[in-house]
Amino acid sequence: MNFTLTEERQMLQDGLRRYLRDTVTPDLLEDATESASGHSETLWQGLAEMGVIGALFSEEDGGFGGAGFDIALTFEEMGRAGAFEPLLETGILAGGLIAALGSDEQKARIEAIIGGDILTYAHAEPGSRYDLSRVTTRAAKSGEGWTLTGLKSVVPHAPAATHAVVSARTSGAVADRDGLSLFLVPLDVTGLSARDYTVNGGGRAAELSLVDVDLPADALIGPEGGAFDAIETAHARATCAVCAEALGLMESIRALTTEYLQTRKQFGQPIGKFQALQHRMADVLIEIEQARSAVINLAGHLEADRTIRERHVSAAKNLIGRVGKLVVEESIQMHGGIGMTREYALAHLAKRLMMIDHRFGDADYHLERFIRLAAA
Amino acid sequence: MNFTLTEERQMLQDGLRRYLRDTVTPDLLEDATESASGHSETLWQGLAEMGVIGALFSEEDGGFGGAGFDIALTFEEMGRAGAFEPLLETGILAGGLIAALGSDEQKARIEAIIGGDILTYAHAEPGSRYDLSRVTTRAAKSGEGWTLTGLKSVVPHAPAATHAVVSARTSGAVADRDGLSLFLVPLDVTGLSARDYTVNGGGRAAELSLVDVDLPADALIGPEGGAFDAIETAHARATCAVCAEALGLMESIRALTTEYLQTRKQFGQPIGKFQALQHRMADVLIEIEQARSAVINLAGHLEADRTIRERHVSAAKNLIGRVGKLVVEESIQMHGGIGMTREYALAHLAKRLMMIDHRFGDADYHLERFIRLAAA
Amino acid sequence: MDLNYTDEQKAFRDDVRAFLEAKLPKRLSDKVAGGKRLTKADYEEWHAILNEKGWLGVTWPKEHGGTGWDAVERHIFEEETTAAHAPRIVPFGLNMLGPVLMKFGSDAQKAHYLPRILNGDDWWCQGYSEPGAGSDLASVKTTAVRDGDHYIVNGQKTWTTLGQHANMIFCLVRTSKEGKRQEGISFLLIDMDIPGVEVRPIVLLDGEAEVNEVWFNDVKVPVENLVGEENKGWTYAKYLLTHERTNIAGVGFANAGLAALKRIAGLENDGDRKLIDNPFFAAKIAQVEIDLMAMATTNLRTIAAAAAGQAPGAESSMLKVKGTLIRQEINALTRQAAGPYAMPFVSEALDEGSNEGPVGPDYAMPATQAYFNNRKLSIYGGSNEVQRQIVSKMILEL
Amino acid sequence: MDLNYTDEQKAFRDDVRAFLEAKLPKRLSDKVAGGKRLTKADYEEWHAILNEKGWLGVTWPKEHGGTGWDAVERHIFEEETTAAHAPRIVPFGLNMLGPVLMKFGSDAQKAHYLPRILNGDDWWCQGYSEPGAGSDLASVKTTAVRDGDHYIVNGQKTWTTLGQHANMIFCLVRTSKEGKRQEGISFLLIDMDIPGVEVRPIVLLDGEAEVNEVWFNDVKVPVENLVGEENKGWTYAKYLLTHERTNIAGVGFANAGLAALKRIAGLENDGDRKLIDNPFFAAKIAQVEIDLMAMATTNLRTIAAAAAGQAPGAESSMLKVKGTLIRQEINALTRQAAGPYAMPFVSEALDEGSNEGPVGPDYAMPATQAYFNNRKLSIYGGSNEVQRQIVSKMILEL
Repeated sequence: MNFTLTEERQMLQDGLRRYLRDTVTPDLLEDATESASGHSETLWQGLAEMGVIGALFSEEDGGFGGAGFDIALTFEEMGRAGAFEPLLETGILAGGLIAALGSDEQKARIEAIIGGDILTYAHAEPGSRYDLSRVTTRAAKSGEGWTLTGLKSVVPHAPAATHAVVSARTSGAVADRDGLSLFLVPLDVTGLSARDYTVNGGGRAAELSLVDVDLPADALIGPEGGAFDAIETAHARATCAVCAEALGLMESIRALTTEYLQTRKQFGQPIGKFQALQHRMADVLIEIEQARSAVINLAGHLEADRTIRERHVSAAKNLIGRVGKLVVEESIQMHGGIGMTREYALAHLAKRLMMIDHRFGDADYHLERFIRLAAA
Repeated sequence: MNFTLTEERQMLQDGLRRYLRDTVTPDLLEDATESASGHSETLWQGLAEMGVIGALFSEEDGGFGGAGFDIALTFEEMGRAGAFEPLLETGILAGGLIAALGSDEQKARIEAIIGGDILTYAHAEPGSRYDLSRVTTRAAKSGEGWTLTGLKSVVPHAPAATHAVVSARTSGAVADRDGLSLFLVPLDVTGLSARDYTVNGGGRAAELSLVDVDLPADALIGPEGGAFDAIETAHARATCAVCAEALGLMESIRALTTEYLQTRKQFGQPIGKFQALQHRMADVLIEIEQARSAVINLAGHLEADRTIRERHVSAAKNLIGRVGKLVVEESIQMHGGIGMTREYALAHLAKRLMMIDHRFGDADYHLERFIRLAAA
Repeated sequence: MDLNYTDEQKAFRDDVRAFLEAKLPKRLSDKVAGGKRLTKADYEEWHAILNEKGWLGVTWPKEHGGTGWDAVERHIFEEETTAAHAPRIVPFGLNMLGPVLMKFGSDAQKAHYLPRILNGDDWWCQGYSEPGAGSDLASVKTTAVRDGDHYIVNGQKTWTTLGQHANMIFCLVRTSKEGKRQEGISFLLIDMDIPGVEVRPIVLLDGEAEVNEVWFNDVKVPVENLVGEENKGWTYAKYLLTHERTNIAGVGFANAGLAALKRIAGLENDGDRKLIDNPFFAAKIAQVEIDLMAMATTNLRTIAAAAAGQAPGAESSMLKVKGTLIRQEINALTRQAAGPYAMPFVSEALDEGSNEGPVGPDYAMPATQAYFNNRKLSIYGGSNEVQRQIVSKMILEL
Repeated sequence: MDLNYTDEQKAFRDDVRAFLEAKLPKRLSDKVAGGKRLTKADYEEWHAILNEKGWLGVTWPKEHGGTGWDAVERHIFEEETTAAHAPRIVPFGLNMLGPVLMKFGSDAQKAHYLPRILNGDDWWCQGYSEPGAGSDLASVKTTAVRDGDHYIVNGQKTWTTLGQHANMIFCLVRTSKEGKRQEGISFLLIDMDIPGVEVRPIVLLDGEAEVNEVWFNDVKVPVENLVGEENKGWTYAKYLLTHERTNIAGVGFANAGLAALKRIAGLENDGDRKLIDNPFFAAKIAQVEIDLMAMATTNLRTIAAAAAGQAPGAESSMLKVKGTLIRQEINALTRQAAGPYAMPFVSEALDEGSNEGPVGPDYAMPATQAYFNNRKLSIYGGSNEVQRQIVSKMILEL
């Protein structure tokens, strides 16, 4: 039993924290969202150069990490800084799926990914909500290759990416686990159109429409119709990432709020001297420690058997969702009016934290799933 | 729209409150529980003489009340005093069912009930939990009369009662609504045995075992197999009563707790000066006002159509269950150690309030039922 | 005890319904129901329609052109207009300043300002809050120094709702530093076209700019714009606050929000069922609905007491706390119901007639907006913490 | 980062399991699992079994006959004994007084008392709390006045757990009224057989009498029973409190409680299904289970830090608050699960071998008892309010 980071990870954490603290400013974040690509080229290149993308891949795949605690520490730091870059989509989802299922030729792409190529991942569809197997986009064999038709919704960082890993149904009914396949799709391919927009919490995403998109045979990643397990594993890793990001956001929000309570005076004294707020803030802190433990539990079981792993996925996402909401609402309330203004740092952090509950299943979705997994 | 009591009800409330305040003491309550009958003969006779039992019956049935607000005000005062007498079982359940379904001959009994005869009501069974239609006790025709066999659980005030209104299945499967019949059963009848015991919150109850209990034909109350609607209505009225009782208990607990906060000193000042407790107590008060509104809503809709009535039954019982738990737990916590001692008045009130969640369906049971009623 | 309206009240309710049916423009109710931005012209249009009917001065006595309604009638009107998705009545002139002028204003002030509030000549905003003051209203720092026939005003107000549309502002200003903090405050009416007044928008976390900072730099205000006596402004300010608390429970908004939530939950897929059939989500909706059913009666009890002549006391603090918690819970559930489509933010889609349609279902983005925007409910108008303090002191006597 | 035990720790766990399998009397574990009353003889029996193995002084170093275990080993032992439904080790001599004597006691005190604690010659109880003091321990009013070779002790202690079984009590007494309140306190060992000591039971709201009042009326205590220096008792008292906080999270109890809750919910009918299949109830169980999974890791993090030599600080306050909330929630759900049979109260049924069996299922009455009894968890050992204050001050620096 050991809760300290290895020396390598400690160095990565220290370096990343320092780099992000020095680099990420409110202006950088706002410019990123306002830009056509929806992210910061400077920040992304900096992360790539630091080797942060490589930390998300195993040595076997050309990286130097890829385990649960690598993911957790990286995204905790991203969250602490309030940064949003295509790290999750590139490194965990698209990149992770290529690493898991790709042919040697496809996996050759990972080196460029670690170097800074941006990918995204298009799986969810209008009406699929958080249901992993609900895919109506169809891929049909045509000659040597494939033809894809369907809609993909809220694809983060699509405006910045050159390619997307896209899920499509090659067989089976709408919610079957069997019959799902993955394809590597260039985003400038004929028949693909995107409507892109900003998202709450920073950055840009897009709705993708695929109408008779023709792809070569080697666009297929992994076995035809057999991608579900890899998709589920990738979502487990992505859930670990956003839970850790949420933890980082909570820590920054806690620091902001505590400082505000210490300095803001009302009725003649710092509002942090009001006992009602002290006790509520103590409860917030206690719950953040619970969130930290949930992230550790998930990171530590990400390589465990499916049942155990997914149990921790749902436990962590449920707890993070509940604690995230508490932290958002209490921090805004304790700040009062200033906490409502976009100019103040809290607004961005709070929105980003709240939006994490809308990714990969919200607290209720995972509560029900936790029960189902226990019964199975 | 009018939220004031009629003059008659105001008089009843004032008189009852004064009488109970002057009569109910911790010793009286403890002696009542310790006694074989499990209630206070003095108090019961006093209530009968004041006409409190009559207030639960309509004029048509020989009483002078019987409406939702009569029930609510009576039981709110009983709760305020922490009193437990066979009022619910005699006046609302057994008596109410005789009034609703009885023949003229059976209804002749109501005069004696109003005068102080004690009845009880045996419906729930081991394993039926809160399910109204789940009755396995069977009544079979035998000659002119009936033979009953089955078990009835947690029958309050059975040790004090001469008769019980007992539900039994004359046809249908275990959870059918059709096929339920009611019988008036003398508790000294051959074949009936009782194991009696004290209950948390005061008073005594019993497990009844009926083995081939022979009853005459006129023991049947109402239509053979058609008692469910009347049972449901009686439970609606009983739910109104225990919700109002809970409200009265909350009011007394609030008064005790507020006084304690005002007088108990710690760290050099009354603990009521600690803001964290002030804010929590304010929230408790706000929720007690919600409980009061829920009781008013239920009392005001007790004579409405079934769907509307039952919607308010489940809404009120759910809200009362939640608020009751909050009041119990916060009041004990704010009292600290003294709140844990049986000698202090809070213990009895808090236990009685908590036990109300175990009668006629708990908060969760009614939440689910509320949803089902809305969908129907 | 009777939970039902009297026949007269029912008839009045029917009148209100008929009026709304006939006169509320569908264009406006569609915007309100759809969570779109309302323009200044939208509000003015609705005010004019109400004024034509004589129903704009909802809280005003008949002698000043108001409705003369009692608390129950006002409640019915509020209930019906909210259910019909009418725009809200902008409260600053009508519910706040109007009653203060009627009670404490000079005859000249009444004669000049009250009609202009009704006919839309003036759009008032509120100059109470100052930076760093929060719920501590008495810590007024904006100064008004007498100089002949004028006051020279310097300082800053903040959280001035819809100040961008206003031409007039009523302000608390400090005219004396003697005595207690409350004793040196005066209540001043300021024309925002006077040089030295500057309005700057504050963008909130939902991206909208409905509140403003208002700066005063040597603003010359004629002394006849003083309401009542100099240094007595705190009395008038408190009087205004009790009027501000009309409809503090927000039951109408909560009912409308709950109906929308159920509709959305009935549309959203959740696996093989609709979200409303998810037992966990259904339980949360049912819980808040049960709370709201009780809250509505708590509110009616207070209204009935007010109609019977009892002054609303700390009860309004209880209504404020529970009412905002319920509305915020409904907002949170609606955001949750929107699922992944809670994320897109397309500001233009909130404007009428924009070419940019919403991303995903049209209810999704407004759900997120409303969730973040309505965090304000428990902060402004005296934060919920201040309200709990009032309950603790006034009712519990702690 | 590694969430798993080392091989050595796993081997140790296996040893503990084997020992419990072989030596824990089924009669005792049945009583614990069934929520029955434990007698003094039951505790003494289990202490003797542990002492024979050398495992009674769990927190003691080897030189004094203890185990010498580190924090992780202690945690494993706690986890396994709780899961096996072993009686708890009565903590007053072993976890509280023992460490104080080892650090501050005289050689004579150590030589005399420590072996008697292990071999069961003395049953200690704690004389800290006084009436009206609550969590304010420094407000000690019981006096000890020096009179030759003795102290004359007068006053009253309360909440003395299992004092009815004790022959010895360690007390905080006031030996001086000079200076700060904390400065005049001494730490005294008192033989309860001395004339003038009286023990009176306090019946709690679950009907049980596990705590007592202890009265001192001119009790003559030899001066050699003073621990450490006169007027320095506050230092020793605080040292004791940090040791009291071992296993403050109560994860083992929570795990056992959760398992029992699931078993009961799987037995109870709820309409046509079992209660555990009721989605609302299942959600509540899942919620507390998820909280407990995180809590267990929060606890292990603290234990790992302690094993690495870090002194437990305000973290133990966080563990106390969350740990008690989780246990109380499990108690509340178990009471709820018992349904109507939560109501019967048959005191005799809690005694081993009583002719009075339980009413309804055997788990029902203990569920209600445990719910009411465990309201104490958030009150004693420094109430959760005091713990929040510590967190606020020490960690948040508010």
